[in-house]
Amino acid sequence: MGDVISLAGQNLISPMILCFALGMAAALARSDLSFPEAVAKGMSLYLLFAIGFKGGVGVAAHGVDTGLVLALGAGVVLSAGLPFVAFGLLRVLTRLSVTDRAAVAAHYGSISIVTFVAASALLQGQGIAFEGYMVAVAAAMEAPAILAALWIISRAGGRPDDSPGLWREILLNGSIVLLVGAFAIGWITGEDGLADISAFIEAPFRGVLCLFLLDMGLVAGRGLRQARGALSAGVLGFGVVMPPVGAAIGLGAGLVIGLSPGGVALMMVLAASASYIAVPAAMRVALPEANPAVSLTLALGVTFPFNLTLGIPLYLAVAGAVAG
Amino acid sequence: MGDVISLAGQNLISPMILCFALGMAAALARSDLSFPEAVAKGMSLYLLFAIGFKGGVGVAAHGVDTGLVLALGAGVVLSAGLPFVAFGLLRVLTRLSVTDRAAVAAHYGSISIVTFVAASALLQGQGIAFEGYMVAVAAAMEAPAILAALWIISRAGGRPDDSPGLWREILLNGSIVLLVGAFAIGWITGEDGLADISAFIEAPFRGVLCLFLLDMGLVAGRGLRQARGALSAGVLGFGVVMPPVGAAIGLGAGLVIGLSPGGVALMMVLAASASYIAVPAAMRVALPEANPAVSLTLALGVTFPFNLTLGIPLYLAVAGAVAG
Amino acid sequence: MGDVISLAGQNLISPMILCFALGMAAALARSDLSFPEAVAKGMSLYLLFAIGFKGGVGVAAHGVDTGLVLALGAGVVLSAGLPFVAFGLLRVLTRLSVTDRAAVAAHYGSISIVTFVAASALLQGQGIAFEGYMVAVAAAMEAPAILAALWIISRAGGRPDDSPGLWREILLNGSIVLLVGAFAIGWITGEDGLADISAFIEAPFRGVLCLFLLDMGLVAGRGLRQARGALSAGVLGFGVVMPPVGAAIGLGAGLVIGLSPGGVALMMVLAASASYIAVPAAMRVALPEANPAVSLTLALGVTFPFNLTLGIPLYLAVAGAVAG
Amino acid sequence: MKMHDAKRVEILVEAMMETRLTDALGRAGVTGYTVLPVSGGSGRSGPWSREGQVGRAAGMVAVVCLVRPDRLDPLLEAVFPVLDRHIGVVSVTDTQILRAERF
Amino acid sequence: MKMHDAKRVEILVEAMMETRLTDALGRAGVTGYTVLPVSGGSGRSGPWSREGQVGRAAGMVAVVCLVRPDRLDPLLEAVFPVLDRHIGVVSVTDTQILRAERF
Amino acid sequence: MKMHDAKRVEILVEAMMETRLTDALGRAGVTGYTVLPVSGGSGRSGPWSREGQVGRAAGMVAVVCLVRPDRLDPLLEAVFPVLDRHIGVVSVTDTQILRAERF
Ligand SMILES: Nc1ncnc2c1ncn2[C@@H]1O[C@H](COP(=O)(O)O)[C@@H](O)[C@H]1O
Ligand SMILES: Nc1ncnc2c1ncn2[C@@H]1O[C@H](COP(=O)(O)O)[C@@H](O)[C@H]1O
Ligand SMILES: Nc1ncnc2c1ncn2[C@@H]1O[C@H](COP(=O)(O)O)[C@@H](O)[C@H]1O
Ligand code: NA
Ligand code: NA
Ligand code: NA
Repeated sequence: MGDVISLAGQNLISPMILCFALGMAAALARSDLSFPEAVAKGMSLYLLFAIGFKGGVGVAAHGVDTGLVLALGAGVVLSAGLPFVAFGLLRVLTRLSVTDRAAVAAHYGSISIVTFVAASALLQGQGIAFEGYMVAVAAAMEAPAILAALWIISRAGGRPDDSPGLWREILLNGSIVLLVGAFAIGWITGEDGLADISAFIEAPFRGVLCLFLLDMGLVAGRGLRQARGALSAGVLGFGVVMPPVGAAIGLGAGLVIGLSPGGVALMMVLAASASYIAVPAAMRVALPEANPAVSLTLALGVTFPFNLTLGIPLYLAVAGAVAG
Repeated sequence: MGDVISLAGQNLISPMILCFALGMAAALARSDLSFPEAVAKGMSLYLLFAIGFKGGVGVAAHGVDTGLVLALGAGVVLSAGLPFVAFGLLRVLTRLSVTDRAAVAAHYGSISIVTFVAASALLQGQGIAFEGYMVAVAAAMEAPAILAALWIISRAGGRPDDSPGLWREILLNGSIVLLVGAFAIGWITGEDGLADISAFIEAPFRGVLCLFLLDMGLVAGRGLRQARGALSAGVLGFGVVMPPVGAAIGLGAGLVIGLSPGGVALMMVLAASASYIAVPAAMRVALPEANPAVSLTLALGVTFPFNLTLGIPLYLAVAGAVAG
Repeated sequence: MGDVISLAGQNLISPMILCFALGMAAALARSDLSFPEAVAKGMSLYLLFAIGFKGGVGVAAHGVDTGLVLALGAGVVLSAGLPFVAFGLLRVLTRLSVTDRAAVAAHYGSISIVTFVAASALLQGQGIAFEGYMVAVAAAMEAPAILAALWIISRAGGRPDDSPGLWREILLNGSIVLLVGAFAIGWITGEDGLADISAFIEAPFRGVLCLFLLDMGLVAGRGLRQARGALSAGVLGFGVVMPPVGAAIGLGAGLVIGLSPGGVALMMVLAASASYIAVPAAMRVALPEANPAVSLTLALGVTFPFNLTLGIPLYLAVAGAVAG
Repeated sequence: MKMHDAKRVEILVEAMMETRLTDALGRAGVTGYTVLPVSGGSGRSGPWSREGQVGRAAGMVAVVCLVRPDRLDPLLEAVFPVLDRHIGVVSVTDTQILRAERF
Repeated sequence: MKMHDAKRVEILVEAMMETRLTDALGRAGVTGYTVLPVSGGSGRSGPWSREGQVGRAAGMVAVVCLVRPDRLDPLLEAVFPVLDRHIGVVSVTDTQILRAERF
Repeated sequence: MKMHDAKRVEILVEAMMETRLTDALGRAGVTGYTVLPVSGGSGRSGPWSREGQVGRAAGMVAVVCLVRPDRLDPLLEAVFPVLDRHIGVVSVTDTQILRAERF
């Protein structure tokens, strides 16, 4: 227990977390500090490319076994199943409409790649190994949650727009393509490829992550400021209750398929995190009546900071204790 | 004396200065070379973050003493006092209106963070130590000059717009918040934090600074080209006379509070430099009748290049001789 | 022969080529993966600055001899002569109008700096030396081809817009000014200058190049998708026939002036490559009736990938065999 | 100079719907349009800004079409189903154009 | 398709005044507006461009409001004091909108 | 509020021609104009987008000029030769402006 607290404490005063806090504080104080959209996108492309590539190199180094297939399968099942858990929990905790509940559920079944990146940076900082293919699991978990939410809403009499164009958009959305593509390139080129470009994708990685988290803090803080009122206590409560629930389910899945302690921790992180890029965009097309302010503010303004500060160290400690 | 000249000579053929010169030459020759606004802002965010962070780490390493408080106080006094000197000098040298004189005076009381960055890069290149908290002094010197200028203009019968909103804007403007925030993060996380991200904020720093100076050369050159005519000989003269005057006053302040030779040099640089980001924006709001072409072209097109090429080596040499 | 194939094979599975392929595949599959314009421009400014600077440092290190002057002269002659070859070849292979043929010919007389950068990265990876001034030759080869094409079109009764403004624009276009300026700065500051900023312009270089090629793949793929139909089989054929023809002529030029094997290879690459930045812009002004989709898609969608994958290893092998 | 009557249709639509909108325009035979970026705004669902954003969920674009008056109705009929359930504002202004042969 | 009369108000204003302007719009009950970026221009104070700029002093934005005709006067009255001493150009154009229930 | 008749001239022109166009405007005595970025579009020569582009060959800008009605003809006459052989669309809309003394 003392370990959890000290790990959480250390985590809280890392440059990454402090950068996020700085951004959030600046936005709440209405500072005009901001990153241009193009710079934010550029950093995000860099992070996706680097994390995908390094994941692929990891697979090239340690070979691929049935673990990869099992983990992908577990990820898909989690992503498709968690929305039902979230949808139920939302009914208990909030008065949101069915449409809004389905939209929020899709966000929580899916994953936040930056939470994943922050967690793997923490693991690396502590010298804890994990399976390189977990980044592919992350990619596989983006879409099934959307399918699940659309199924939920259809059954409830809703009328989602699920034209074929939507599916191409979801499966070929930029972040999935870049993540999976970089993973494949890392896998193909292996250690040689990494040696070629490691001064670009490894050395500055944590620094770029800090600046990106600063930007995310700014956007999250601005969202919270503008959405005050739209979020009831029940909705806010869901934002901190759902992550540990998801993590517990992710823990089970990780143990069942026999991941390493680091891998189990990352599976917990994926299950606990909520999408704030791919799913919001898909929901605007498929469920335009859902209020984007609710799900986006919840995912980015409540769950993301919760995971970043308390969640990740907690999941790490639990994974270490249970799977270690 | 020979030393000053050789130092200035070395400085003049450094990549930094040559990049600025390239940008200025390209703009004057009407080349279409240009940096996208987002890239320029991205580089500026990077530089502010890096310089603030490293300053904070410096304070964490060497501890904090009364020196910090004294230096902050000296900075505030300089920033509030220099506008009066500038205002007087402008009356002697130019025929500018009272409003324009007050606006220019605000720019010269405040500071240019890139001049500060260039000077500290030069100090580091020469192995001269300086107080890490000088970056906090730079931040503290941004705003008082604006207050002084508004006081001047009010007393002269002017009608500045000094609504409370303005003050929040000035004190929480993006560059101050980022600089001070990064400083605080560097201070809190110390050497460990620096080790975490030094490959991002230290290794590429000078290279990014070169490209940023290239961009500044482009903007300064374009400003000079477009403002030809708006600047009389007297105004141009002020642009090169005021920096050494400010530096001399900064020298006195630095000696009185007992800074190291490197710290004295930086105090001189701060006093000698003129704001071209925060103050111009504040003046558009508070003194809309002031002609922005005059003060901005003067600060960026005359004083900035003067300090970059001749001023900084001169201040360094003087500080070394007097405080060394 | 086996060597050529193994070199080409190695090249094909390098991160650089795979990134380009990823971009092209994503665009053809209509993924929404994209780089903001500002990020693409930022990467291009970085690459031009770095390659120019390193070229200048190379000249500073090895001194300058008549070789530089000869190579510049050869470059100018090639750039002015190749459009005639291309124009003739287009008459045989395609049914394009005279205007379109002249426009395409201008692209192929001029050069693609990214092809040059990719080739020099490959040379460096193999430890093959080359003359630093080749980057100046690249710059010198941008403009003469435009002059040649305008001469062709005038003789054919066309009416190009060759106002003096056009010439300033062509000679002072941003990429030439940056390349030549950075080359000059590298030359002036030499190894000391490089040491100052090598962590910025050398270490991350290949990684940035990978991301830039990914973006180029996206743009090239989108162009191919949108221009299907505009390109006949003959036009496509020209896109893969002209590069080896140009390379053969470049080989002759390189041998005559006595370049090193690495220098000969780069001269071949320059002759084989086609401009997709400077010349398209100049053609819009000077020959507005030419269809930009034809020449741009050909240069970026056909010739660029051909050179990147097969051309460069081939030219390298030939240069090694003949000049080695 | 000879001018011709035309309509300037300005469609403010959420960014995610841009491709669907331009596809619908294409199907309605409107091949001429220009897309302008939008940096922020405010509506019944509150204010928003693109600053620092990575995702495309919050954000709009402005699509401007100049059309001959007789082409207006097919255009609006094509556009309407796309916007129906989505955020979007359509305005139509009388204008005059040079070089009408292009439209 | 059923269209409704409206006014398209286009306010070109220096970037530093954007928040003050939109706050004033909000106080006047105008919650619908869209902000477009501006990359350069020229006026009595000479030409300017955003290229390579870091500071916000030189630069403008375009704020477009579609309003019902009867809301025009309160809007202009709210906007005027903000622009009074500042760089800004206001134009009002007759237009027609779809879905007027939104305005 | 007192409004004055004016013309809103919107010129969509390929980016390479921007300087030539604004120079021509200047020579015709039109010193007030504002340039808006354009992110994509479509015309007879097919669709295009600025995304990921480095070169300036594919791309347009929108130049907006507000002028007094009597200044319209000289403006159009100055603009026409620049656009003649180039991609460009010009529309002129009746509008009303505040603070006409500025124009
Ligand atoms: N009256 C209006 N004038 C201009 N833009 C508007 C107007 N109403 C809405 N918008 C734009 O449409 C977006 C969504 O509007 P709404 O659906 O009302 O939240 C806003 O954020 C604005 O960008
Ligand atoms: N007549 C006009 N038409 C369009 N934009 C204008 C006009 N006059 C001024 N502007 C814009 O307002 C800015 C400031 O104008 P000024 O205050 O006249 O220098 C200019 O740089 C333009 O961006
Ligand atoms: N009717 C139109 N309405 C708006 N923009 C247009 C129109 N026609 C052409 N454009 C713009 O002008 C560009 C070139 O048109 P074009 O010369 O027809 O290929 C297009 O890509 C659009 O950006
Ligand atoms: Na999840
Ligand atoms: Na100062
Ligand atoms: Na060539």
